[in-house]
Amino acid sequence: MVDVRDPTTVYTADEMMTVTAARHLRNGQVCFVGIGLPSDAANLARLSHAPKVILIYESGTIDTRPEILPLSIGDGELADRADLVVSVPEVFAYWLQAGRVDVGFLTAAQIDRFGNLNSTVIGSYKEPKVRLPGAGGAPEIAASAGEVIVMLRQSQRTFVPAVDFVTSVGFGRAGEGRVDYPGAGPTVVITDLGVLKPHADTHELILAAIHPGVELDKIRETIGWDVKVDDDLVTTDPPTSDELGTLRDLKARTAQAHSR
Amino acid sequence: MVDVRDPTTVYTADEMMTVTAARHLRNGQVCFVGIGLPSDAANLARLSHAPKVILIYESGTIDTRPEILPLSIGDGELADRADLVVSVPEVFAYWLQAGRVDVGFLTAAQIDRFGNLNSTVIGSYKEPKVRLPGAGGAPEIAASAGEVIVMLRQSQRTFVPAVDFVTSVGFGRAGEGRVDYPGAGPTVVITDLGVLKPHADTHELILAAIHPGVELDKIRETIGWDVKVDDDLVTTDPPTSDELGTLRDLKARTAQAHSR
Amino acid sequence: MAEFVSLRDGIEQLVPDGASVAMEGFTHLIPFAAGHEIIRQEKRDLTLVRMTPDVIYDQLIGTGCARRLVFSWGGNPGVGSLHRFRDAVENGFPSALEIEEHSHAGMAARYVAGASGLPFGVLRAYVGSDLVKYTDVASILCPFTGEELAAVPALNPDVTIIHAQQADRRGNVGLWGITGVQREAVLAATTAIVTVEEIVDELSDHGPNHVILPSWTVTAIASVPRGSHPSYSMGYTKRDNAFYTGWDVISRDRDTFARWIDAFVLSHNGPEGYLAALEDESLLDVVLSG
Amino acid sequence: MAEFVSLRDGIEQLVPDGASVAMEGFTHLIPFAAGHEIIRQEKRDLTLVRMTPDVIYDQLIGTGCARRLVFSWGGNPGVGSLHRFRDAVENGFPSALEIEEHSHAGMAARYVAGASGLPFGVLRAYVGSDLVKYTDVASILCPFTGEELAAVPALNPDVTIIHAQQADRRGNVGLWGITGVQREAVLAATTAIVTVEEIVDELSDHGPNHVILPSWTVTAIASVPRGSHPSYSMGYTKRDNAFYTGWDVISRDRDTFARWIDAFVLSHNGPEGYLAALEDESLLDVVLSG
Repeated sequence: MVDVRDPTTVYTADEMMTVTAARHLRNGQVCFVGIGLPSDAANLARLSHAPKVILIYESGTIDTRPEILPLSIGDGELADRADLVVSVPEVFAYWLQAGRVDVGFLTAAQIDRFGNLNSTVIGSYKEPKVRLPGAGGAPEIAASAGEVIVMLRQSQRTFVPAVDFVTSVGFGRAGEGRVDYPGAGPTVVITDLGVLKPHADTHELILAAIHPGVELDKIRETIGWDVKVDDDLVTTDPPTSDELGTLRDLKARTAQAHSR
Repeated sequence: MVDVRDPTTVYTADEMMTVTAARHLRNGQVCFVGIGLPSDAANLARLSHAPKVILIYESGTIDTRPEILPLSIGDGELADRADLVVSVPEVFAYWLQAGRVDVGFLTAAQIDRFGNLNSTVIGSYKEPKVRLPGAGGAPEIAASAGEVIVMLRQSQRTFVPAVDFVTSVGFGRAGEGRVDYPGAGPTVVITDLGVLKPHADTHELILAAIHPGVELDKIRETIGWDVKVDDDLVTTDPPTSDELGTLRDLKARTAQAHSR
Repeated sequence: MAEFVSLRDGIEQLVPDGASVAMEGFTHLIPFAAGHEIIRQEKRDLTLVRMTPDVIYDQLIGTGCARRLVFSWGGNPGVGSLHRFRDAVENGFPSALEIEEHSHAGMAARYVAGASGLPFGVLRAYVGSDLVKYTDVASILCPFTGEELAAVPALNPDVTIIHAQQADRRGNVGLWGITGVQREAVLAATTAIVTVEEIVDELSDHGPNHVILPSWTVTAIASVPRGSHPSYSMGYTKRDNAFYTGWDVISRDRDTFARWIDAFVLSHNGPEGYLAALEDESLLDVVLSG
Repeated sequence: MAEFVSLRDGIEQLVPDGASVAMEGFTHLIPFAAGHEIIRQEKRDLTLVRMTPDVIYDQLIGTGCARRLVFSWGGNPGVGSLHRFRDAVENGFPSALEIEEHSHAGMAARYVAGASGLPFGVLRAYVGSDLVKYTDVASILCPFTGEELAAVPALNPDVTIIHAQQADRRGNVGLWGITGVQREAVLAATTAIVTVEEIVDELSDHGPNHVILPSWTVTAIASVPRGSHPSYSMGYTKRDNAFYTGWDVISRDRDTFARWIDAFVLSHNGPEGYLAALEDESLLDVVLSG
């Protein structure tokens, strides 16, 4: 982390992660958003460089422009500020499955070297050590969105050699690739420490970018396999003061609205 | 036809037919209605003995209570006076196919002795003598409505030994019955001259009632097969003055509204 | 995002000869003006798709725009036959017309499959009907119960054209009243053209059955007031029942029909001319007297 | 036609032990008061069905009402785990809980099939997911293209319970805002119970996404103002976010949970008592301090 006294250049790892994810969205793209970091990133993009990004939440709110961040996937704010609200069956059939979504954001409890995601269970399915919430909309986002952006903080618990359960497919357990899936799968994995991208041939996640001030050792310590590093490894541009200001304003508005 | 000078007991064959059909609807039944005689009969029932009959038109208008008769299946009147309006895919999937319709009204160009209906073509399909409008909603009404009421004026052209094309199934070409169809099929055929009902075992349409003043010879002349007569043949009760008054008021209101 | 275009440019640029074109509207909101523009531009070899080909397709068929018709009920609602449709099917005039015929439920399921990105739809339909012998329907077994059901192929028109009450300035489209299968027809198509009664600052809020199509699901929007005549646009125009009744006489005779098309459609540059011609009471007499 | 009943009578007469019960509402309009009444009446062996079992099902599972859970995402939205759900799945406390698990798209397709009177639904889903090994999904081939798709069995609950904003005096139900899968869940069920914020002379007209369920599709209606707390009823109440956050602490410990259920649900005859208890600020402190 950059440690400079100017407050607009002091930022948290989550802010770096959110800003990096936001930068991956382009104006006019249709984006299927989940709650939490993905929603923060998508709205930051909308409020900064991509005002015409189209956000869809699985509650059926289409092209919604919330003024504050939603706490749940079905906040009234999302419905009030949407161009239209459709039923849940329709959002999955007519909008996601039909291929109208360019980018899906996913997170998970575990990711493996081939971008497969687990949000179902730690341990065995029948005798779980930790029972997680489950699939939700993720398997179909993973399959049908044009591409998938994964956001996940790095740790030995989250970046594992093999996930305990494939909830949402990346490139398959053996990295066999995307056979018969409409979408391209995870094109980028954005973490609190850097950015990984799948290798074009092997589909293995390779470190493509490292956030400013992060040591390579830290990356290796928090990934459960021997991660390869791209020859052209770059350092992520730190958040601009505009990006940070917009994100912090949004968070402050949100906190204020929810404290009422 | 009864020829009495009191205008409320002088009526047309169509009026007798409409009144008879209306009497077959019971309060609270859900009825899928087509334009023309079925719509006249269903609305007469609603305005007389069955005020809580629930009328659905295939344009998606559900529980509609038109003040005047619609000229098309999608008149604004039907939408304005409906409890709800749904899309066309929904009216067929969630309402008709799901078994929510008690009674379907059908008419056709031809009917055979086993209640099969043709509204597709006279002559061969590939080289038609007369190309008719086609199926519309009829095949699924015939299959899925709890029962079907057929309304059709009798003639050698309409009551034929075998229909040129089975658009909507009754009891099958050979009278084999209702295998695998959710609904009971045509339970009654109401004509300008009488009422036919399928025999419980043979499924052949049998004359069950004759309208007042109609000769049996006239029935036989206008049916293209050797029609059997029920041992308990009854004579239809003539329209009451209430029934006639309500029907004529409805028709007059309709004519006036459409002349504007 | 939808582009705002003139009706002429929209049809010229987005409806190529040979395309499959669905023009939907269930009695209500039928895109007649767009149909007339297709006739004016003499489009050819179209596959016309529509649940209820009524007078609009009678006109397109009678002027030779269609090679093929995909439909489920082809009549003049409340009046009787479509004579130009019949003449094409029965006599091959003005040219042979291939037909592919379904039931309403089958067509609706086909559009739903198309809008959902599925290759087929499933329904309980066509049982015992001779239609199965002549149309594209397959049987499919439920993998759980073994029940046999009908499968129909998805319908994904090259172009869907609808008429709606409103578009806002961002290109979002709003329609209400009887909404038929229009949402599905637009979402199933590669290209969608919408003619509207009015372009407004904000779409009206017209209750439960109000369909909204976001701008990014629509290709082009043209402002065409009264563009659904003789059908209607709830809240804007009434159905012209007399026109539908009168069409029976106009369309019954090939020459009368040709004179009508000439006088009401071909003689004008666009919808304004058609609407003006309707006001000229002597014009129809001239057409009818030959 | 729907009958107007008290919440107590509705649950007593229409929700038998052993029934499959779907309580739907996607974040919005969750029928909490009806869930509490099921807890009070100590219903047992229920198959609970719900796309997003959140705090309401945590409460039903924690009090031993459920034998089985059919679901697609079981978490405390925006907060984390459902601890009673986890305790049942991980430790069989208070009793073993069978689970049948789908994706959201799969559950939605199952409800749609159920509402449509079809035995199964088709979707492009579950590809590459381990879920297929543990749940009721089959593969099906498109008879036209040969493409392989997923088939899921129809979902037809014995009883569906929803909360809506309004019913009119004829028993028609109106809800708006985020409407989730409620229309399908009601139409798929044998019996439908609706709790409403308000009984009105005429349903409000709340725009495009307003769902209307006609009286004859509903079995019983009970007036239960604020019956969705801590979820919300758009136009009537706000979501109680603090409650959801606080639930994490309450539900984490078996005894604390039991004290909360006792103090907030079992000690009261109905929803009025629950709402009054929420106003008593000392009560939660007593529950938490044990």
